[in-house]
Amino acid sequence: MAAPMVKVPGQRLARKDETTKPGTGTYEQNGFIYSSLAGCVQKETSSDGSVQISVITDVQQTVVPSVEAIVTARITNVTPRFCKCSILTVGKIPLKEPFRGMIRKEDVRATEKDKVETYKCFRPGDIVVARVLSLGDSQSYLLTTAENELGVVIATSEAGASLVPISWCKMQCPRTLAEEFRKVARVQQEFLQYTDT
Amino acid sequence: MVDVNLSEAEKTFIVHGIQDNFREDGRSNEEYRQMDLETGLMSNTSGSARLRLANTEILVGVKAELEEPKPEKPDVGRLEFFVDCSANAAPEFEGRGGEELATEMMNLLYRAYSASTVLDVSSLCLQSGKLCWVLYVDVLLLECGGNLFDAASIAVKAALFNTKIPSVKVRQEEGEETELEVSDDPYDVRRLDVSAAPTVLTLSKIGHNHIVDASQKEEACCLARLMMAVTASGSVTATVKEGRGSLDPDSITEMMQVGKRVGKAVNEKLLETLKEEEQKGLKRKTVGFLR
Amino acid sequence: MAAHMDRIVLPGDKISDLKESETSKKVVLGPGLRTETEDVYACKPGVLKFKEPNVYWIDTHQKRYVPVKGEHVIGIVTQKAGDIFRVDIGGSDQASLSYLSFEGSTKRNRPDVKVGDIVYSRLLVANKDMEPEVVCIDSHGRSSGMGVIRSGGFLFKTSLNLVRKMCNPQCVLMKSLGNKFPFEVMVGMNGRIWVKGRTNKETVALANAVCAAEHMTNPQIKAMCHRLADALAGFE
Amino acid sequence: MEVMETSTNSPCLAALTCVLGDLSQADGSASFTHGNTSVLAATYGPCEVRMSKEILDQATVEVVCKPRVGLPNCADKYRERHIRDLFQATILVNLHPRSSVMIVLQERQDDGGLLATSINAACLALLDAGVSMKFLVAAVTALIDKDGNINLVPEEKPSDVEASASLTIVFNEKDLQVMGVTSSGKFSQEQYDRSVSLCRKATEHVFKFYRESMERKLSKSV
Amino acid sequence: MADEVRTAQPKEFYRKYLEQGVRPDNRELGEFRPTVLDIGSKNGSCISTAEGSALIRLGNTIVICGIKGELAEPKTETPTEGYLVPNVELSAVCSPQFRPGPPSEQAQVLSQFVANVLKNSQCVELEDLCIAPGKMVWVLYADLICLDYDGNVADACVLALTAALSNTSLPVVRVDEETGKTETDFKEEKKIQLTCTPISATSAIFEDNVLLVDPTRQEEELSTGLVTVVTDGKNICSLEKPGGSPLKDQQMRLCIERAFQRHTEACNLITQSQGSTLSTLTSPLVDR
Amino acid sequence: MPDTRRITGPEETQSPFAFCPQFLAQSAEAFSDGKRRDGRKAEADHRPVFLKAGLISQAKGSAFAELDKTKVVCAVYGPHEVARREDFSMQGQISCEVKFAPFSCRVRRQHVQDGREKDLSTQLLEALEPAVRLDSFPKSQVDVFVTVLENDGSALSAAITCASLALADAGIEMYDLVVACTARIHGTSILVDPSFSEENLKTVSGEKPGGQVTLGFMPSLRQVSALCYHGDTDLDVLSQATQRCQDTCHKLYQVVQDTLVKSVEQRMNNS
Repeated sequence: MAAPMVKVPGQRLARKDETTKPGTGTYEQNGFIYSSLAGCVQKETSSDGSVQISVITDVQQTVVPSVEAIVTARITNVTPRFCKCSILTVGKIPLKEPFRGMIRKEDVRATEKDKVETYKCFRPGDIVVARVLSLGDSQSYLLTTAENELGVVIATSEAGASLVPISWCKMQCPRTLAEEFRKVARVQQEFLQYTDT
Repeated sequence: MVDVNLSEAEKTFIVHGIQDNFREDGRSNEEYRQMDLETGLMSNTSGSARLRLANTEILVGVKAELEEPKPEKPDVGRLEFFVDCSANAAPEFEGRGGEELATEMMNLLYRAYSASTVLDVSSLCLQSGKLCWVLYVDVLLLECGGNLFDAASIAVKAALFNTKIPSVKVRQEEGEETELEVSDDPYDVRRLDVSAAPTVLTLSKIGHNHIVDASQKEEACCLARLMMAVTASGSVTATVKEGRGSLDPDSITEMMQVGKRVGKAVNEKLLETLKEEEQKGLKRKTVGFLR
Repeated sequence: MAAHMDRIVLPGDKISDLKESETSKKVVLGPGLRTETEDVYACKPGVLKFKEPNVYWIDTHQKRYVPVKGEHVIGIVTQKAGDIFRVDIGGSDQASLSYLSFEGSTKRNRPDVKVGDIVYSRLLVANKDMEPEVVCIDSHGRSSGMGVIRSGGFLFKTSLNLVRKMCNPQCVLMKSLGNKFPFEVMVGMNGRIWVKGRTNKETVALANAVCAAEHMTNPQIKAMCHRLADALAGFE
Repeated sequence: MEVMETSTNSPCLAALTCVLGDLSQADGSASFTHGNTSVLAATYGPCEVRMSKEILDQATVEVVCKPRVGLPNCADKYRERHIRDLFQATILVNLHPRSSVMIVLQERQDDGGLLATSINAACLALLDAGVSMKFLVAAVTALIDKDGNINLVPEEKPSDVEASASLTIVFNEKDLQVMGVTSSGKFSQEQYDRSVSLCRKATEHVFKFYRESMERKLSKSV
Repeated sequence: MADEVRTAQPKEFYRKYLEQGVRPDNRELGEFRPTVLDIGSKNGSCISTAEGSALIRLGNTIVICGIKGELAEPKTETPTEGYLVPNVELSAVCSPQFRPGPPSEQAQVLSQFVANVLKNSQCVELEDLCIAPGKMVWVLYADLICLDYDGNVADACVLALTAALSNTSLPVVRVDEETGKTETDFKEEKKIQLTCTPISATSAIFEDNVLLVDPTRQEEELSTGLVTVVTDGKNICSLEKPGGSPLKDQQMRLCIERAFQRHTEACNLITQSQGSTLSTLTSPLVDR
Repeated sequence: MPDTRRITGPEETQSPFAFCPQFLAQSAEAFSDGKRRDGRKAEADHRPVFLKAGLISQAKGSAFAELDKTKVVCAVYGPHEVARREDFSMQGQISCEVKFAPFSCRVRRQHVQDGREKDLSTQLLEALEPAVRLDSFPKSQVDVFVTVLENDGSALSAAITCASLALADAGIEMYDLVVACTARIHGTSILVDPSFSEENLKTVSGEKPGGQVTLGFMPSLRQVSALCYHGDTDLDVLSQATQRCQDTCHKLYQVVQDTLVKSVEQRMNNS
């Protein structure tokens, strides 16, 4: 395709009919599809032949934690009933200003929900991967780590070294060999090389 | 404005009513609600007025003070507006809640009275650069029943009409000491000529039509409003579009025509009632807040 | 070694020549001492104390309590939030006290605790990352003296050193006051002491005696108690 | 509540006096006088911290400087920042995360060297409160007059030669390195080096004074 | 992946770079960021409504300084001295950490720092600002507004202020004694003479031993201390090290040397852009 | 109450312009020998517009607008959390703040936000709100901060155009760009994009004092998002002026779009 055409908000892209549907970064008004972002136009032809037009911006993603999105967050404070955290990235996109999130005790793990000790799962300063459960209340988003792939990814031990996961619920400090309890995320293979720096 | 939460069904009911020019309280799109006005009911002000437009209640007091004019406009007096949304009008006005609405109202009043031909402020100046009259206009919002801007502007105009400024003679001795002599005779006063003063007319766009004097419910289902300050002679001294929605250009010109027409009518009716109330003189008893 | 002991140290002083115990070649460092690249520094001002075989610590004069696991403290209930009470124990955070951690309390029969009550309890969870948690039952579920203090008496705040001094077995304060007149006392490691004498006058006298004993040696304490007993008897 | 006097054996360092622990409500307090400059310092901590100022892995150090008369202005804010950054690096802040150590300094009289006196008063108050610190810090102010000779402020006999520059330098006790500097007026690099060495020697007296006051206070309660 | 590490563990990310003595934006430890200065076209300053103005872009940090002159009575105890009132405004435009409203603590500290530099360096003789002793003197309001906060705003402010003062010209004001009437004449303009040009150089201390000159915002956040040295070429006007990790004496000497080097660099920058005919304000604001 | 958070000078100071005779007597006529005071020929001539997007590294989106001597900088932050907000709403929020630099006008302005700046902030919010898709960032807020570096007339319209460019540069979803234009009605002539001296023309005695209208326009949707006017004129002159503003907005729209396209392309090939 020629150099991707750059569109700006308000520019008309195409006439809306059954074959062409508006994708992300566009909106539809009285019969026409208009661009709502400044970026390049992308046309994907989906299976049933209909073309989906969307405008993608290269770097300036406006992203807000949406339901079911995977987020990386840092645990800020731990109480017996919930842990407060600040969401640093949504999916792959780092946020310029963190959002406040909360993981309730019953959303920490899927098994034996009521016997969860939040101190044995998270410590302030841990970096966790979690999924957005709901938009929560006006104060914070509601997150959950009740899946094997979710939980603590990076944690620093008392001695200051970064902990190495040894089981789903324990991590070990390479320097003092002390073990600490954490709800560990089962990280897929390709990520492992980076976590054990 | 203080919006009352309406369900979608109520909103569509109101919109359809307006489409066939017959609103829920029986008025047509360009009709005002019952309004009663009273002036001169507060003794410690130079002029005052109370206006009740259906259940919107506004009290305006004007105090005339002798002060130094502003350095960049030395030979002109001036008007200072201040709007206060008291908490008994609506719970969210408590503390700083009402400040945003108050600043909006103040800005509109400053805009409306900014032109020099609206109110002859040069006559308010006694000694250029040294001494002039400053009229402090305080608007107090006592109850919100929708259409606050119109009610406020009408009450301000009535209060200015009712303002009595004691006449002051300035004697300039050889030494630069200026001698001020304020007459205490209650009848030796000067009145302001408010014939060219504007009143604000709010046109709320609901669906494809626009209505005048929207009640609180109608305001809740309107996305954009056009506020125009119109004088008795039909000239426009300020217009502001307010609200989250946008308007298309031709409907703006249409709304301006309607605004001018209705605005002139409101002004004439207001001047009539003010003059009529003036004739009654002291015999009329002031109803005040008893009703 | 003796010159080493009971010497006053300030933060930043290096503590050399530590005596390791013969058996385990390790030195136990108590509060106030810190290791940095394998030499030991003091980080609190106070008196360096040593206990056989290899325990060193610094006894600091401090008013502000830092929660330590297992210590008995006297707390004041400030708030009732859901199924936990907020208890002020004089530290930087308010401790949480679950309604289940009272003797004989179950989901249905909840303990009668109101805001403002004084609670004698033990610290279950206390470290710098976590919110402190206190309980009023010991490991067997019995209160063993802990719980809400209901019967009057007088609560006052002192420095942490005085409390440690009173709990020290060699201190004669408790014994000498004890054989003068009967009283009840509860000592919280967070610097709060609760005393109750037979009459209010005795309770006040007790409180003053405890506060005065802070900077006294044992003989002075005995003399003070005699004077106190005569003064009380004389007034009767 | 004893008063500590020290002899003025150092070349021209004015008399230092200090009363420890005379504020009953504060966790630690010190009313410190150096020559005619006197500051009352009180410390609270580690205590509750406001959500907005909370740091999740260390304690927040807050400093409030109250001038003798009038409202605190930019100069007081500037002093507050100097003292806060100094004690943020001195106090072992990661022992009490998510809490705050609060230092309040009330200026009682200023005859030159107010910042140095405030720092010394704050350090004494922290010692009185028993807050854990890496090392002690002491500050001295040096005055450089026109023809380049340097004397320490506040001197006992205030010389009438008008000073062209002044330097307040803070040293730590462990390795007597420069912890903080603030200056006013112009001076050359050579004058700076001389003032550093002079101040370094003077701070030894201040550290000795710290030791004496603490010994005085602790000796009673053994 | 680099982004994730940079946001999650910034310190380790930096330590890896500093081990090789280079910084993520590949500058050496002692190298300043590219600096662009606009003192405006020859006749007027870049802000025509101000008596003197300058805009500086230090890497990504942008500071604009405008100087406005007003008239007032002098203090009774110094009848022949005018006023020089600097103020730094860290507005909400420059960074998400500043909210609109009264100046933040950092803005007050910067304002006091700039005021100290002006007082210590005496670069403007307050006596030059006198119109009629005892009756009327000039008040020079120097307002510095930070438009982009990417670290080291102190150096940017001092350089912007010095550049703006170097091209400030005040109209001639005459007060005739008898009538006491004052009259300003805008055709004749009188430039202010600067006795010296104070220039500042700030270094950040990283992990107690590495000194990074002209730190960016992230380097400032990760640093454990800051040292700011202001010189006027010969002497040191101000030496500020507000707490933070201790500094060995020869490290301090290194900072002072760097300040003197920076002074010569900055002076030619000012003389170069003095006569520049950059018509619009755009170029420094624009070329990234 | 003395402002203790800033370095303060003497209490009351006068501007040197107060003592300069020729500035006090503002002239009345708009046209001198066929040209407008700053050399523009026709009434409908707009000053050369220079726009630049993405110049502030810290901001999510930013823009700089220069109308000959009027210079405006805008920064957009967010969408981020709303600090204290009780009501939970699926709609995002915008908050705007316009600030004049103290050195931006001939007479020095105060640091504290005065009535005029509050008025401009509300008008900027009115202009932007209809154009932004508020449902694309539920429960959060976008902040738009505008600083006027130099004010040589029609500061509000420069602020609105610059702010909408900054919002687009920030990647915030918008229905359309907002372009604004100001017109000064002086007697019978309508001066588009008036300069500072044209804004304060003295009224010719006897004539109507004219007025000033600012129009915020969304050209591709042909919708008016903001309209504010003050003065004293008849209705038909006012609607003529509004129409003149609308035509200028269409011309300006092209310039804004090209700037945005250029900045997106530049960012694409160097990232």
